[in-house]
Amino acid sequence: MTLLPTREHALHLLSEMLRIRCFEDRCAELYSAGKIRGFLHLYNGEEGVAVGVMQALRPEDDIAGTYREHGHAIARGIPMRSLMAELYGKLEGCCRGRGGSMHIFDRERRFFGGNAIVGGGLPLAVGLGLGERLMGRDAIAACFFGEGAVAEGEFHESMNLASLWHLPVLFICENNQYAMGTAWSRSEAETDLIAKLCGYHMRAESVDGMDVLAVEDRARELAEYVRHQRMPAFLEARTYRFRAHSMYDPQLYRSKAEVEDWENKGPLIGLTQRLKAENLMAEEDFIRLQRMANEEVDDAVSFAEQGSLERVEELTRFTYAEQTA
Amino acid sequence: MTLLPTREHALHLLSEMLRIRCFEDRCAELYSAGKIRGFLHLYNGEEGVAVGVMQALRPEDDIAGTYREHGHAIARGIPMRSLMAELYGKLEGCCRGRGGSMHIFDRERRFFGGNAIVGGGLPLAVGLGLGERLMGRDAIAACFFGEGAVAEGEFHESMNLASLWHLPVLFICENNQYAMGTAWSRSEAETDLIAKLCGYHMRAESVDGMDVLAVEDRARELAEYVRHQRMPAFLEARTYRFRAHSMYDPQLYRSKAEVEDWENKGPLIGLTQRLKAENLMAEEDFIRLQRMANEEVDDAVSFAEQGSLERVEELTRFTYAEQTA
Amino acid sequence: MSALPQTARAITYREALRQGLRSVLLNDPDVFLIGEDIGKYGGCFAVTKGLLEEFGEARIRDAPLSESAFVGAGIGAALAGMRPVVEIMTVNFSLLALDQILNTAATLSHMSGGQCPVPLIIRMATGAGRQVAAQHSHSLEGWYSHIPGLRIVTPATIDDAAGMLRAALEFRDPVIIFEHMNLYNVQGELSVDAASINIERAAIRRAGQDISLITYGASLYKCLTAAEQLSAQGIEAEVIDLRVLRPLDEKTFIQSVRRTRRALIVDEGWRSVGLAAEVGMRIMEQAFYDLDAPVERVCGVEVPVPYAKHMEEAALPRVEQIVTLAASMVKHVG
Amino acid sequence: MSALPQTARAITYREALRQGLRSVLLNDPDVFLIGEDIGKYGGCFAVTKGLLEEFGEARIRDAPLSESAFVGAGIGAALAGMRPVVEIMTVNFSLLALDQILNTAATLSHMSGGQCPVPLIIRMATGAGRQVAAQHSHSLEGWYSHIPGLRIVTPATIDDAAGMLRAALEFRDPVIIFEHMNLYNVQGELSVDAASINIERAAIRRAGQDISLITYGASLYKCLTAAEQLSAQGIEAEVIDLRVLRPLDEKTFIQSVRRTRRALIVDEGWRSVGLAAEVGMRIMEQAFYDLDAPVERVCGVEVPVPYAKHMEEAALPRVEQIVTLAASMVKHVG
Ligand SMILES: Cc1ncc(C[n+]2csc(CCOP(=O)(O)OP(=O)(O)O)c2C)c(N)n1
Ligand SMILES: Cc1ncc(C[n+]2csc(CCOP(=O)(O)OP(=O)(O)O)c2C)c(N)n1
Ligand SMILES: [Mg+2]
Ligand SMILES: [Mg+2]
Repeated sequence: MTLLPTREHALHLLSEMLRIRCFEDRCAELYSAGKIRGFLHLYNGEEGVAVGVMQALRPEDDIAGTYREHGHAIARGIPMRSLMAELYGKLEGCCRGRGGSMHIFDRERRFFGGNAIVGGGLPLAVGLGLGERLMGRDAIAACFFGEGAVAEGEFHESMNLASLWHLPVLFICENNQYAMGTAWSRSEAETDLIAKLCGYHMRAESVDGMDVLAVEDRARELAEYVRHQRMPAFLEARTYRFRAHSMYDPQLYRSKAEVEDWENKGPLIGLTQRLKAENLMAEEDFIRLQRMANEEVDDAVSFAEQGSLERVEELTRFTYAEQTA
Repeated sequence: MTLLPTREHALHLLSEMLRIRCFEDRCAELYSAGKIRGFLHLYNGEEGVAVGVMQALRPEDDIAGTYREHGHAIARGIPMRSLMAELYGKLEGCCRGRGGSMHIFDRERRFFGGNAIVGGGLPLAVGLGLGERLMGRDAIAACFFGEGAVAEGEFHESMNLASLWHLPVLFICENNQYAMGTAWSRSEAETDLIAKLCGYHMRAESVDGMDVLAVEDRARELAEYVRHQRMPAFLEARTYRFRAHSMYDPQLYRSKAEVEDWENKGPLIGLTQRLKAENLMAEEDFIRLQRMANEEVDDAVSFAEQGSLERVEELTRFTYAEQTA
Repeated sequence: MSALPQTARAITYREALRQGLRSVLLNDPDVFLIGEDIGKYGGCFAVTKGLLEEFGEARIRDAPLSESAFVGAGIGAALAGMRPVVEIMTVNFSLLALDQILNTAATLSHMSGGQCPVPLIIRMATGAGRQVAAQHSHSLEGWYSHIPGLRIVTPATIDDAAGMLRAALEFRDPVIIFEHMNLYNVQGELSVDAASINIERAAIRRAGQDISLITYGASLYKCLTAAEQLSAQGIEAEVIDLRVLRPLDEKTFIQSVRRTRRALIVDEGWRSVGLAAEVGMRIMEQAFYDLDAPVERVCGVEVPVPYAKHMEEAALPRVEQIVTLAASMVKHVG
Repeated sequence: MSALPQTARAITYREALRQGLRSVLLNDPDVFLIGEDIGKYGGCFAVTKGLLEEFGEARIRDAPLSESAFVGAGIGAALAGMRPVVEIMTVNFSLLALDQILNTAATLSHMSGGQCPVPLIIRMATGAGRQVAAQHSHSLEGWYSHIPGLRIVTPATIDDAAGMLRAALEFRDPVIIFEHMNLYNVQGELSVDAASINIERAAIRRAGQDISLITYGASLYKCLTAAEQLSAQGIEAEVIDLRVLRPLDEKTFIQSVRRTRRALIVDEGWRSVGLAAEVGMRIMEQAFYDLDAPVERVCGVEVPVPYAKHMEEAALPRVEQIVTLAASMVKHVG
C-alpha cells in the first residue's frame, strides 16, 4: 500500500476528488432540469485517476482528454465557472458555448480538449509531445483515454510513433471496463493490456485507479521518466464508472450488484477511510471540504445562470483563425 | 532443415517459382519498352513465399494480395495470359484492363485483389474469413501483406477482430525489410514482429521466406490449424525484394552489397542447390523448366499483344453491379 | 415535425427502422448485422434493441471500436456471399472507415471488371439538432454522394425508414442509409406495404405550382411546414423529397421545376460543394430556359456545428428562412 | 503541356516545390516536415530530394505508414507552436487520416472558441493521367473543399508551386496543398518573386471576351490549349485558374462571367457534387441575369479511374471536349 503523504497533501487530493464529484452530481441534476443538453458523460468513480495523475504534471505540460473530461479539466485547474458556463452554452464558457461538455479547451492551461472521437486525442497528444521536443522545452504531454480506444487503429499508430520517435508523452488509459455497453473482454482478443503494450517497446504498468495515492505515485514516477528520458510511458488505471455511460443509457449490460461492489471500492471512500483510520482527518474536515466543494459548484452554477449568450452574428467567427502567423 | 518432399513436388515448387521469376523479369522489360504502364512492383526474391503458402490452400479458399501480387496470382493459378493481358490494359485481361498491375482480381479462383492501399486488404480478408464462417463452409481466407502495413491502424484493428471473432484467416506478412525506402527498424519501435503479435492472442511464427520448403511446411500446419480450429494464425516470412520498390526507385536507401548478399540466398538458388546436391535434379531439368516458363511467358505476351481494347463506351459499365440481388 | 400525421396506429421512425431490420433478418438467412453496441447495449439510438435476443450473437455482432476493420469485414463478408448490414454510430465516425468505403467498397466492382460487386449495406446516423456539437453533428450524406459506386439513401418518412433497407438489398452495390438523428422519435403511420418502397425515385410530398422546394431527410419537415405557411400567403410550393442522393433522380425535380419555374433547395449539409450545388447545377444544365428566377439554396452554415442551442439553430436551415426566401423568389419575378 | 513557356532558365514544377520547401525551412526554424519516405528515399515523387541531407533528421522526419497518426502528430505539433508541413503521398491515402483532418484539424479553432487554431500544412499529390488506376488516381481536392475550417489550394504554375507554401504559412489555419501528379515534370520559368504569391485570389491566365473557362490544377493547361484552338475559330476564351478552392474567390470568376456571359467549368474531379457544381451554382446565384447560356461543365467521368490508357483518357476532361462544348455554347445563343 502506498505511503500516506502529508496531511495537507492528502486533504488536497480528497478535496480535488470531492470537487469533481460534486460538480458531476450537479451536472446530472442540471441535465434533468434541461439546463445542460447534448451528450453528457460523467466521471463519478474515476476521480482518483485525474486527480492522481494531475499531481505529476506541471503548468507547462500539455493535456489531451476525452469527452468524459470534466474531471481532467477540474483537476487541471480550469475554473468551475468557465466550465459550467460552457455546459450552459454561455459566452462566458471556456469555449464561448461552442464546445459543450465533450469539448472543453483551455489554451492558457494547455488543456487541448475534450475530444468526442474515441481515440482521436491520441495522435494529437503524440504531436504535442513532438512539438515540445522540437521546441526544445522539457514539457511533456499527458493523454487520457478510455480502454475502448485501444481497439482503434489510431491507438496502435500513436503508440508506435511515440515510441519510435522517443516522444515525451504519458498515456493514461482509464480502464473502466466498459466502452458504452461493451465489456473489455468482448472487445479485445488479448485482455491483458500491459501484455499488449509489449508490441511498442514502451514502459507500461497498471495501477489501481481507485487508489488516488497509488495513481499519484505511479504517475509521478512515469512522468519523471518521460520528462527526463524523453520517452513515452503508459499507465493503465483500473477504474469503474459509477454512472451510466451518458444520460441515455439504461445499463442493460451490467448488474446493479456489480456497480454497488465497485461503489464500495470508490476513490473517495478509500481515501477517507484511510485518513480517518490514521487520524489525519476528522468527520468535520470531510464535511468542510464537501461544503466548500458544494459552494464552489453553487457559485459556478449562478455564474453560468447569469451568463450571456454569444451573438448569433458571431456564428462563423473562429472558423478561420483571426490572426495570421 | 525441412525434409525434401518427393521429386515431383520439389520440381513443381521450383517450376512455380521459375514461372513467377520469368514473368516478373519479362514485365520489367516490357515496362522499359512502354508496353506496361502505371506503377509496377515486382516480386523477384519473394517467390518462395507465394509458392510455399499456396500449397497449403484449397480451391475454395479466399485470397487477398497486395499491389505486389503477380506472384500470388500466378501461384494461385490465374493464367498468365489473362494476367499479362491485364498489364497490357487489354479487354482479355482478368479485369478487362481496368485494374492493371496493382489490381488483379479473379473471382473464379477466389482471388480478391490486388490492393494498392497498404494495409487495405487486411480488413477485407477478415471479412472473407467472417463470410466463410457464417456461410458454414470450411474454407479459409489467406491474406498477404508487406511488413510496411504493420504500422497502419488497419493492421491492428484487423488482428484484433480476427482473433476476437475466431475467424479462419491466415495472415502472411512478407517481411522484405523495406517499405519503399523505409527500413523495418525505422518504422517500428518494436522490431520483433512475433513479439508484437502477443497483443492479439493469436498463434504466430516466423519462417525463412527464402526457403520455399520451410514456408510450405509452416503454411500447411498453420492453414490446417486455421481451418480446423476456426482461429486466425500469423506467419511472418522473412524475405527480400531483389528489385527496386517500383520502376521509379533509385534505391538510395540500401547498398548494392546488401542486395547481392540476399540474391545469393535467393529462393531459386537455394532449392536448386539442394535438389542438385541430393541428385534429385540435373541441370537439364532446370533448363527444361526454365524453358517452359519462358515459353509460357512468351505465349502470354503474344496473347496480350493480340488482345483487343475495351470500347470506351463501356467506361462506366460495372460502376454499379449489373445484376440485382 | 408537425407536418407528419399522428395517428392511433402511429409508430416511431426508430420502430420503423427496427421493423425493417427484423423483416430482412427473418426473410434472408444471409443477412446479419455488425456494429458497435448494437447488441447488448441495444444500439446507441436503440434502433437494434431486442434484435440480439431474437437473432443471437452470430447475426447481431457487437464490434469493438474499430470502424475501419468492421466495415472492411462487411466488405469481405459480402464478397464471400453474405448480406452484411453494418451500423456506424454516426457519420462522423465513418471518417475512420473512409478508406474502406471509398478505396475498396465503392471501387471493387468497376476495378475488377465487374467480377466483384460489393453488396454491403451501411447504416449511419447523421445530422444536427440535438446539441451534440461539432464532432457528432455533421451532415455528410451529400458529401458521400460524390462517390461513384455508392448508392446513398436518406429515409425521411416512416415508410421509407421501414422499407428502404429491403429495397437496398435488391442491389448488389454498397448502399449507405443515412438516418437523421432528429427523426428517430418522429411518429407516423406505416401506410404502405414496405415491398413497394424503392430506392430509385424521388417523391413529391406535396404538390404545388409556384415554386419547387427540393430537399431530403429531416429538412423535409421544415419544407412541409414552410409550404403550409407559404400557402397562407397564397403561394403553393411543391415539396420534393429526393430520398436517393446517388444516383440522383433528376427527372422528378427537373419536371417539377419546368412546371413551377422556380426552385429552392434546402440541405442541412454545408453549403459549398454540397448536394444543393449539384441539384442547382442540374437545373441550370437542363432547365435553364424554364427558370423565372435563379435557383436558390438554404443550407447549413459553413461552421462546425456549435453546442449552444441558439447557435446550433442559427447554423441550420430554418423554416422562416425558407418561407422568406421562397416568397421573395415568387414575388420577385413575374 | 505546351501552353507553359519553356525557357532557358526553366525549372520543373517539382523543383519549384522543392525551392519553396527549402526557403521556408531556411527562413523559419519552426518549420519541419513529416511524411512517408520524404527523407532517405527522397520523396515518392522526388519533391523532397536532398532536404534530409541539408536539414537533418529532426526536421525531415520519415514516418512509418500511419497516416492518421502522423497527420495527428502534425496537428499536435502545430498546437505546441511548431509549423509542421506534412506530406501524404497521394490523396487516396489521406482517407486514412480524414478523421484527424476533418474532426480535429478543421474543427478545433471554432470549437474551442478561437483558442486553438491549427496552423498545419498538408501537401498531397492528386489526379490521374499516369495509368496508376483507381486507388492512386482520385481527384478529391474539390471534395475536400466542402469542409469549413480548411484552406484548399491547387498550384498549377511554376510560380504557384514555388510560392504557395510560404503564402500558406501566413495563415494559422490548416491548409492543404494539392499537387497534380502530372505537373511534376512540367517545366517553366520562375517569373516572379515568390513573396508576391498569395493564396486568396484566383488568376486570369488568359484574357478573352467570348466565354470564361474556369478551372484549376493540371486542367489549366487543357483549358489554355483549348483556348488557343478556339481562338483559331475566332472565339476568345478567358481562362481562369481558381488556384484556391476554399475559400473560393468568387469575385474573379463572377466578374469574368459578367463580361463574357458564358461559362464552362473544367474539373478533373468527379462531376456530381463536385467543385464544378459549386462554381456553377455561384454563377447561378450571382450572375444569372448576365448569362446568355446555361453554365456547362466538363468533369471527370464518374468511375474509379481505369488503368488502360484509352479508358483513362476517356475518364478525364479532354481538350477536344472543351473546345467543342465551348464553341457550341458561343454559337448557340447570342
Ligand atoms: C470513433 C468513435 N466511435 C464511436 C463513438 C461512440 N462512443 C462514444 S463513447 C464510446 C465508448 C468509449 O469507451 P471508452 O473508450 O472505454 O471510454 P469511457 O466512455 O468508458 O470513458 C463510444 C463507442 C465515438 N465517440 N467515436
Ligand atoms: C496507405 C498507403 N500509404 C502509402 C502508400 C504508398 N506505398 C506504396 S507501397 C509502399 C511501401 C509498402 O511496403 P510493404 O508493406 O513493406 O510492402 P512491399 O512493397 O515491401 O512489398 C508505400 C509506402 C500506399 N500505397 N498506401
Ligand atoms: Mg471505458
Ligand atoms: Mg516491405
